[in-house]
Amino acid sequence: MNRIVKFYHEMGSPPSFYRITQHWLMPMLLLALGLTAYGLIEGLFFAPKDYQQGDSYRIIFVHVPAAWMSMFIYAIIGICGIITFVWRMKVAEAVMMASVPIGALFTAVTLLTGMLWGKPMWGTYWDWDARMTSQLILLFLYIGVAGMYAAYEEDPRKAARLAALVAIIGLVNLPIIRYSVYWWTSIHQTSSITLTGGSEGIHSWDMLRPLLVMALATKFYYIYSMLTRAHTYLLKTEAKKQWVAQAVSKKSGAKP
Amino acid sequence: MTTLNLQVKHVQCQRSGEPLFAPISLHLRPGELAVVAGPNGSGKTTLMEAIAGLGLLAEGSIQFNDADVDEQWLYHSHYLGHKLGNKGNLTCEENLRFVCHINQIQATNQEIEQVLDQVGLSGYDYHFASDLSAGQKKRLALGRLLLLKKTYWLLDEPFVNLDQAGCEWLYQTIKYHIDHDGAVLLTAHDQKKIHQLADHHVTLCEPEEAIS
Amino acid sequence: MTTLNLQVKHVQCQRSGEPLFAPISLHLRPGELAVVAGPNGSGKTTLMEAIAGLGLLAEGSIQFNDADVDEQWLYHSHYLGHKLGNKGNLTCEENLRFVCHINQIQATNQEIEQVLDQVGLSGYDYHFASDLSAGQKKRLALGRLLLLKKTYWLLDEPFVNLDQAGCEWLYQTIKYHIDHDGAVLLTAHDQKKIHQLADHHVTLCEPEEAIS
Amino acid sequence: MMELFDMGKYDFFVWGSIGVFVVALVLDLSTAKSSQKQVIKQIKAKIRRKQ
Amino acid sequence: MMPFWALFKRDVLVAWRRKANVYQPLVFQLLIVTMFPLGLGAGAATLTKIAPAVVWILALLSTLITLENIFKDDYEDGSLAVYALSGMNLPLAVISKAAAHWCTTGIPVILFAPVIGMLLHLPTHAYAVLLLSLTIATPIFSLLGTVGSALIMNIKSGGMLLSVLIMPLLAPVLIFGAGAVLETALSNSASTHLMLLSGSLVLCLTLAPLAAAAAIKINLE
Amino acid sequence: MMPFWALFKRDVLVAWRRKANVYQPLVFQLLIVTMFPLGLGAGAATLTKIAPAVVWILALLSTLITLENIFKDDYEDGSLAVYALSGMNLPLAVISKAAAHWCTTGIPVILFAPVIGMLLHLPTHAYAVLLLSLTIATPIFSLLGTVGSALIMNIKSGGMLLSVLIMPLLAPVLIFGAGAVLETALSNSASTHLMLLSGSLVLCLTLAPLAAAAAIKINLE
Ligand code: HEM
Ligand SMILES: Nc1ncnc2c1ncn2[C@@H]1O[C@H](COP(=O)(O)OP(=O)(O)OP(=O)(O)O)[C@@H](O)[C@H]1O
Ligand SMILES: Nc1ncnc2c1ncn2[C@@H]1O[C@H](COP(=O)(O)OP(=O)(O)OP(=O)(O)O)[C@@H](O)[C@H]1O
Ligand SMILES: [Mg+2]
Ligand SMILES: [Mg+2]
Repeated sequence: MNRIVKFYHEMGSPPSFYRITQHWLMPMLLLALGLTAYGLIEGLFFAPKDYQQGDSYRIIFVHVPAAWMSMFIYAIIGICGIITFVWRMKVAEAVMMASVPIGALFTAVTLLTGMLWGKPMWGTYWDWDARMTSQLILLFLYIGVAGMYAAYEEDPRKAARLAALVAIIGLVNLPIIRYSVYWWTSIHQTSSITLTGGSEGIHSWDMLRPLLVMALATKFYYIYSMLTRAHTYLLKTEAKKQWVAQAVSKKSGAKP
Repeated sequence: MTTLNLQVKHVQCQRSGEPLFAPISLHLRPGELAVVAGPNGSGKTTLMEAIAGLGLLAEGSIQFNDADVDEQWLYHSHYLGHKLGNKGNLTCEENLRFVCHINQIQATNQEIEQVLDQVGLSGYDYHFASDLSAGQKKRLALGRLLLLKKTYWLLDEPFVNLDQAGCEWLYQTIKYHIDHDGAVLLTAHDQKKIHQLADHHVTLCEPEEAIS
Repeated sequence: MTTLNLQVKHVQCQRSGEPLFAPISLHLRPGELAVVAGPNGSGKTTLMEAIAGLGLLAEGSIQFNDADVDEQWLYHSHYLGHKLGNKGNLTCEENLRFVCHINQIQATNQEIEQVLDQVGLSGYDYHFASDLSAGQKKRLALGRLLLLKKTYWLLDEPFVNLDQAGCEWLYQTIKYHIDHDGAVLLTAHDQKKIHQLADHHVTLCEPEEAIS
Repeated sequence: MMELFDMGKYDFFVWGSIGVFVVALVLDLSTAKSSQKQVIKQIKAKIRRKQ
Repeated sequence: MMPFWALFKRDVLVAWRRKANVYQPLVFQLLIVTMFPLGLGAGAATLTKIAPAVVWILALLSTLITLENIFKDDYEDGSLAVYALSGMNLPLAVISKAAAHWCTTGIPVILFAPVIGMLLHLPTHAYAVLLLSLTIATPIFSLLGTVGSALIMNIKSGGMLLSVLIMPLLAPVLIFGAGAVLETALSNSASTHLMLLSGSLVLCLTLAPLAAAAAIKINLE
Repeated sequence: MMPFWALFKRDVLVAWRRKANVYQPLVFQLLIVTMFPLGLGAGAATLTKIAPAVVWILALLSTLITLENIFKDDYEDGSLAVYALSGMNLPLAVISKAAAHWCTTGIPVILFAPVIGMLLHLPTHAYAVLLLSLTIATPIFSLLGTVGSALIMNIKSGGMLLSVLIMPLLAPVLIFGAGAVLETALSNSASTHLMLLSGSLVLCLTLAPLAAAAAIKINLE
């Protein structure tokens, strides 16, 4: 129990956060790359064909992990936003701002791959379906948080707190959007094809396995990329502190 | 009334991550005048704003009546900065009246007229604040001080744009305020008289790291 | 070069239909300094803007080289008013460079750096103009005068917001400009030294109708 | 070999999606790395200036 | 007079002084609404179908444009500091600003909606619900507007950022509001939509002032 | 460097510094475009019909919002006086401002139009004409924008007034432009519309700078 408390406190202070997580980077990246390679190869070449959709269903192996990540990351941003706002914790601030670009990227990937999937399935790249619409709005939430921060970039403390506020507002609003959008199209459903068609296609473990592997891979990648950015963020905003100087000089020692 | 005192302890402000001046301390009590001096860009405005509650401190603390600054401090102080805070498309009279209401102070028409008289804007009651000259805008903002009767006045370059008579008037007003248990913290370039009147001189100089 | 002279003849300006001051006349030649004085709201800014070409006259005429003011006048004069004319999200250096280009003046990097040095902004080359202090903004605007080397300078309260060293520097600069065949028309409250230097004193007083 | 990559008649869409995914990750990786490098460079310059 | 009313009165007065503020959102709506048939080059049939949505979207757009200045003007001339540093309760100040904004833009928009509806051949029986839904929704716009405006007040040209920030918040409102009108136009019951809309209003009334006050505090620090 | 290029370069730089200025009109379009289906209650059939009009109106609206500041910013910080009193040719300055505005808003809007078109299910064969018509029309927006912005530069909150002033001028542009896209979508020839659009451009190129310069002169006097 004590060890957990101690770990928690250490993760709260920028220098020890930096020191501890530094060692996680490489394993995360390797895991991410390895699992991605495995998942994609298996998914693209060895998983059986879907009896309805043929090979086009293979898009699922990038689409769904990205979709899951897009929501997962926003939840993290919202939680970190609350911590930043209430307790003014530097590390939470760093994690929040570091997660924004990756989250936005995964959201964009979901949208784009979904569009690429929509063309063969429904004959159109885009339809105003509940999931797509709410995903698009999620992208706006990401852009809002990032834009808020960027607008005040000269004053990082203010920027982070305002961005946190925006993230919290988004967190409150996200379920409302999801719900209302589903509700909106379920009343006026005009498109006869729904997204669930694909998920019913997944019966066999051979299809599911690569999907789960890809989901894991994206999680690891997220941790890697988020930590890298969080480190950058901490170095930048704490530039005057002693530990930054040490950390930076150590970095140069590693790469002469 | 307990004595209202303001304690500024080892305060430093920063801009774009760099501290602007060496830490300063100041203990201001009613009846005293403090003048902040320093060349252009030394951080006077930044400091004044921080004290007024419009900015954060990089180091040190500001205490009012031995507690961290809070509503009490807002209740007893008024800040007048480079941005004057007049609403352009309200008339002078409406501007002053609004300030009274928002501070929950009762002011009769006569009192407001009297204040306008004092700041040299008699006859401008129904003139829009945006249509005043630079000096007149300043005078209107100074009128707020007279109406609100707060103890602490925080004035950032209050003499700027005023004509000679105006400067003299402001000098006398500040003097009167101090003599009647008010306290004033101001910045001013090139106003010898007010510097002579001051009880405290705060001079902002380069932070030490830069010197060593 | 023919002598460039500015003749202001029986000029009156008005605001909301009322003349602001009794007609004034002034004959300004290179090598001379004229100071416009008057209390707050007497119409100094209005007059300066009219002379600069930013306003209309109610009465009288302004002639440059015995012709009505036109491009010639714009070519030889520079006006610096209450609005300084810096672009907030350009850096100091970019602001000055833009002014050069727009006036078709060649200026090397070195010259611009030199000007920034002179106005006390060395090291602020890549600072955004919006992030300067009040006095520094004024200094940046004054930098334009040094770069453009126009004959006529029209300055509306140029000493405002400058610190003591800045005022002294500006005084010397104006003196130097006059001594080198420049002409300056300025307004200033409470700057005795510059008033003593002046060749012409223009004092704005109430228009006569109001007196009689 | 070719039919492995063929994906029925859906090659454009499948490979397009994979491409989008990979490009996105590479983009993310490179921007994260480059911004870190830049910040470290700046801090080093500052430290050198102080010395 | 209490600070709340003082602020409210001042804001209404300021808006009234520049009458433009009050009538120009309406002109703006009128202009876009005339552009629609021009751009569509179509007859009444299409118009009627899209009328509920277009009336609603126009009301939203024309308010959206006015939101930026709720706090920005006050910040820029320094009068925000005058009342924020007067020690008055900030969430209360926010409600006062929102109320003033609603009186000067929301009410005109509501009153003008039937005109727009008529130009777009909105079925007659839908007017009552149109007015009702707008009456519930325009205060929401104003309240969310204070949040957005407080967030962006010291950004030059923050209008666009504001739209991005509050659009996700407005999406449910639009769905419920336009949905209500649409259902009525199709002769269905709109009560669920209206209930949800009222729920949103209650939520906004409680949360928006707090959020906006927090944003103001951060911005003034 | 000539004053013309100096002014152009400065404006582009200023816009670039606040990148928001460049990308946010696009986000704004995206926002409004999502509002339509949200309000309409979906269904691709209706969207396709209104797509040509909506794409065009959006391009126009998102430019409209940026027009106000073409001269206003410069007027407010006094830098307009700096270049207007430098003796440079005013109509030329206007063209330079319009060119900079077009580069920073017109071009992004053109490039983004296909995305919007796709979201609204614009028929594929209409894209070419959509791009062509926008390429001709966006400079017209910028040019007319300079006129409007010069007229309202010293009015606080003149944005709406500006819309009112230049909307009548833009109406023909809209009719020709959206008409061209509509005709193409209906598989008719759009050449007459495009011709008329080009004619408008030529007219604007010759007259707008003169009008804007006159307005500036009056406002500065
Ligand atoms: C731009 C268009 C699209 C977007 C924005 C989108 C978005 C999403 C999102 C957000 C999820 C995660 C849902 C959740 O876990 O709750 C998801 C899952 C999924 N999507 Fe898409 N999608 C799009 C197009 C498509 C298309 C065209 C198909 C196939 C016909 C498809 C098939 C799936 C499947 C099978 C899942 C996993 C099902 C599940 O976990 O419930 N998507 N999509
Ligand atoms: N918004 C800002 N962002 C970054 N730096 C700023 C900002 N405002 C001011 N500065 C810098 O902070 C320093 C202090 O500015 P401040 O306005 O406090 O000076 P000041 O002492 O009031 O000067 P003055 O006598 O000219 O009014 C200056 O060097 C200025 O360049
Ligand atoms: N936009 C305006 N509309 C109407 N009246 C105005 C306007 N601007 C100024 N005035 C009035 O014109 C008179 C002269 O103003 P002006 O700005 O020229 O004075 P000034 O001499 O420059 O004063 P100061 O010393 O305060 O700068 C003042 O009484 C003022 O109230
Ligand atoms: Mg200052
Ligand atoms: Mg003046």
